[in-house]
Amino acid sequence: MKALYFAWVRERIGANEEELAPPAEVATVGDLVAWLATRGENYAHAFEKPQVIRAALDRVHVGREAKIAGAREIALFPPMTGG
Amino acid sequence: MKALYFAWVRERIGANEEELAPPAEVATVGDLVAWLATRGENYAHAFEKPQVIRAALDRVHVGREAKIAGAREIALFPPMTGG
Amino acid sequence: MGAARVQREDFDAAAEGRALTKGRYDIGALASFIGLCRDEGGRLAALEIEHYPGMAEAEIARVIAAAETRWPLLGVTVIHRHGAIKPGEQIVYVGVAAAHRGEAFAAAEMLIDYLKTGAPFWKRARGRDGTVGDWVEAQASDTAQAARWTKP
Amino acid sequence: MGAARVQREDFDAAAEGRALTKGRYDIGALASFIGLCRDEGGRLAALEIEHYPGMAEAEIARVIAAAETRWPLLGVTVIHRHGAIKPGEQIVYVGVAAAHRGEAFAAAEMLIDYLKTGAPFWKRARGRDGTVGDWVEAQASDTAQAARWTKP
Repeated sequence: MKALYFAWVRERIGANEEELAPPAEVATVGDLVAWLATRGENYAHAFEKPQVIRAALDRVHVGREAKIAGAREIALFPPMTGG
Repeated sequence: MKALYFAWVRERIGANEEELAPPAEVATVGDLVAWLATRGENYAHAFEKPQVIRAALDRVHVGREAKIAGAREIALFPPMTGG
Repeated sequence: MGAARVQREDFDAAAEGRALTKGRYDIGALASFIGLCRDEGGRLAALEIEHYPGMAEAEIARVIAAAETRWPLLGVTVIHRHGAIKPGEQIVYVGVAAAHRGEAFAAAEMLIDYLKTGAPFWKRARGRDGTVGDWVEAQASDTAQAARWTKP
Repeated sequence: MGAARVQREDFDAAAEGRALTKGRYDIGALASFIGLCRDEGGRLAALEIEHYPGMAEAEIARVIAAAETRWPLLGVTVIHRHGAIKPGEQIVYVGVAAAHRGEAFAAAEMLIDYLKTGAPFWKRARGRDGTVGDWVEAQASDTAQAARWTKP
């Protein structure tokens, strides 16, 4: 699945996007964030406060309990500040 | 004092404005409306429902208890429908 | 500070909005309202709007001042036309500039609610069939809307 | 029915408003909102606005559809810019046309409240002193405003 990062999540990770192949036990958005946080200092920094991270699956806002199976694109980002 | 009439009050009376010299016992806006209603069929028609008539003294909205003494201009009109 | 205008001619809402914000760097929000003449399903040929010259401007200026006291506004323009207005034409403009959107919207709504019920204007419909209709009656809903702002 | 646009270029709010009402005789109210970039007392050189291409447009279109379900609207246009925006420049436009003012104002406020909290945009300040500031933090007050509309 393709992962997209925005704003300070993107900056801390140091990448706009990447292909992810999480292990089978990573079932939900919350699982994925926890798994990503183990992948290095930059990820640990990006996801040090997982409760503030927002997510979209295939461009639709979802909660941390959402199942990621079947999604082609997941985006992780801070709370939005448009308008 | 100068009286101004607007909208259907103006039409029913058949005049935009006129000079009034009410008797001394006409003290309030309510008194003036009641007095005007006695001045002919056209006035009686204009003021047949005195409770809907709105008034301004010297271009400031007032209630029916307002004293008219000292006012140079009184306007009588239906509820406003601007905007 | 705000501008109150009563006029027969049409107005350029875009130019009014630009005038409120031009050269300013402290304005974060411009809320605008344009009231337009509807044709009432094709029955209406024109609205005729009568006003009380002098008092109309003064009353609008008074309620602008009340809005400026109530909210921290950075610019207000209100324009109300009178005379014959055809369907599709503009009747009224309210523009409010502020640092933040909350006060801009609140003041714009308060101003238009007030124009409906407290400013000395009266509307009458002229029908397409040539008839001069009755004077528009005040709507209880408009009076209730204006009452939200208590005494403006 | 409504139009959702996300673009780097500036927009012409006047032309957008005219496009919403042109040739229509059933519109009685056009409520508009323009969000502008403030200079924060001279400290700000520009806002940098990042967005999620594709999702930003889709989310705005979704909330326009929600507004159209909730109120009887006759036209909606929402434009949100991205990229670098200087003080005094326009960031966002919301225009809502309806028969009556109540629904035009309510929908315009709902749309801008939602853009602040639910559309995938992120702002960062670039200072006049050359520093790149922190990302703007979400305001609890904005989240509370958006919650007024429950799930849009």
